[in-house]
Amino acid sequence: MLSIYNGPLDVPTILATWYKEEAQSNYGAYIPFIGTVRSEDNIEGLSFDIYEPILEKWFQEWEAKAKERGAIVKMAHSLGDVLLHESSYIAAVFSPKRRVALELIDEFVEDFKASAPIWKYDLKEGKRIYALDRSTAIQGSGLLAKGDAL
Amino acid sequence: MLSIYNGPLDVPTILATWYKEEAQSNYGAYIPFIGTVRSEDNIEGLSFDIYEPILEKWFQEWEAKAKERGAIVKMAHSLGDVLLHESSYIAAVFSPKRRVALELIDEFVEDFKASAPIWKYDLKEGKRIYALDRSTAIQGSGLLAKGDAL
Amino acid sequence: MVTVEFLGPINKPAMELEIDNLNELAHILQEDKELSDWLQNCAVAVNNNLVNSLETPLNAGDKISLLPPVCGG
Amino acid sequence: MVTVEFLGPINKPAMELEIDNLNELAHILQEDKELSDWLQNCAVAVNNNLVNSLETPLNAGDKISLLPPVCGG
Repeated sequence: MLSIYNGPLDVPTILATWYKEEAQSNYGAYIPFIGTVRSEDNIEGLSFDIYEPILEKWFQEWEAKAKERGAIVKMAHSLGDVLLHESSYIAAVFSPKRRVALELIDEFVEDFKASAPIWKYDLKEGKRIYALDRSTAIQGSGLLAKGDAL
Repeated sequence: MLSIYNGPLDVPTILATWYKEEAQSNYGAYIPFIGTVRSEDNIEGLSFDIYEPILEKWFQEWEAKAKERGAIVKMAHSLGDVLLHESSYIAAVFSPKRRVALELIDEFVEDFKASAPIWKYDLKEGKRIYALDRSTAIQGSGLLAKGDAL
Repeated sequence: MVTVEFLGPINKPAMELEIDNLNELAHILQEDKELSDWLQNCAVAVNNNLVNSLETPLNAGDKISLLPPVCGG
Repeated sequence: MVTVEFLGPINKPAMELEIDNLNELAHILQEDKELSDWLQNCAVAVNNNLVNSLETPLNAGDKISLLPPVCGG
């Protein structure tokens, strides 16, 4: 399950809903990762753009990878503005055993950071400034800068 | 914070309470690990004994290790009976950045499994049967089986 | 005719072009000075699938997306 | 006088003994056939600190704990 919310996430409700959804699924381990906006560098908050068609594909690939290991993944992300100390991201793994869950949450979150088509902006003095220096070029980037002679 | 509860954990309430406790602490990552009793091998549930004095020491050492890395740990565990699909264990890490949180939750949960003075029993046909085959001897075990000649 | 869209922080409206492969697109976009930094760090998707070859053929109605560096979470 | 307690699944009441180190305790407990498996897989704590040496000295009032294999979670 992939859910996009306008603005900050209601973390207690989402964590509880996912827990209850899988209460009878016989998973022994549930690991959510919750990302919260930190106060740093004088920002007032963050703002996010999401390209949903590719995010959906990316997420479906992770659902398939998790299934191969007997696990499931869930994710929630904010669209638009999220202020200081509010949360914008929850990723979660459920699996029968703890090792798979501990390894999968790490791989899932790291690949999310490197690949998920989401763009982050700092909110400063009411302006929305693309956080290029904290962003990661997706693998294979630069293709169109190359180009052979026609 | 280390909390021991009689019987199963109220997971949504504990996750929400911890989230709210640290809402203004400026941690960017919160990772709880939730352990739930699986239906397997015809058990009716699990039951736990805890030796709190040594558990407290073990936990305080982890609080110190987490602090060195700018993080904090929290833990809740059940005492006594916990039935199928109920939860008995929550460990959590809060840290400014994700890498520390992802590494610490793994180390914390694994060391918990290997070292925390908690004993697990299967509940079968109303009996409480020590789960020796799934238990781990604490490092240094066997000391009193050796013994020098007097 | 294919559509080229510029995602996230690239402030540029979509384009419609008559091209047969990504190599042609690369040459057209390299003419646009404002895009030169973006071309260096953007990934490319055709119909929402990331691609790694300029030889990727294009068909009428295809959607090409440029994805700048990401930072979800 | 020191106290020896048997934790978790070891079904045995605490003992009080006049001993000066863990080596003496090892010899006393090895006489108890019911304990022989537990001695192989138990860790030992003195006043709630795990110890690794039989030379660990004991003082009057010390509490020694035997900790069988654990499985929290």
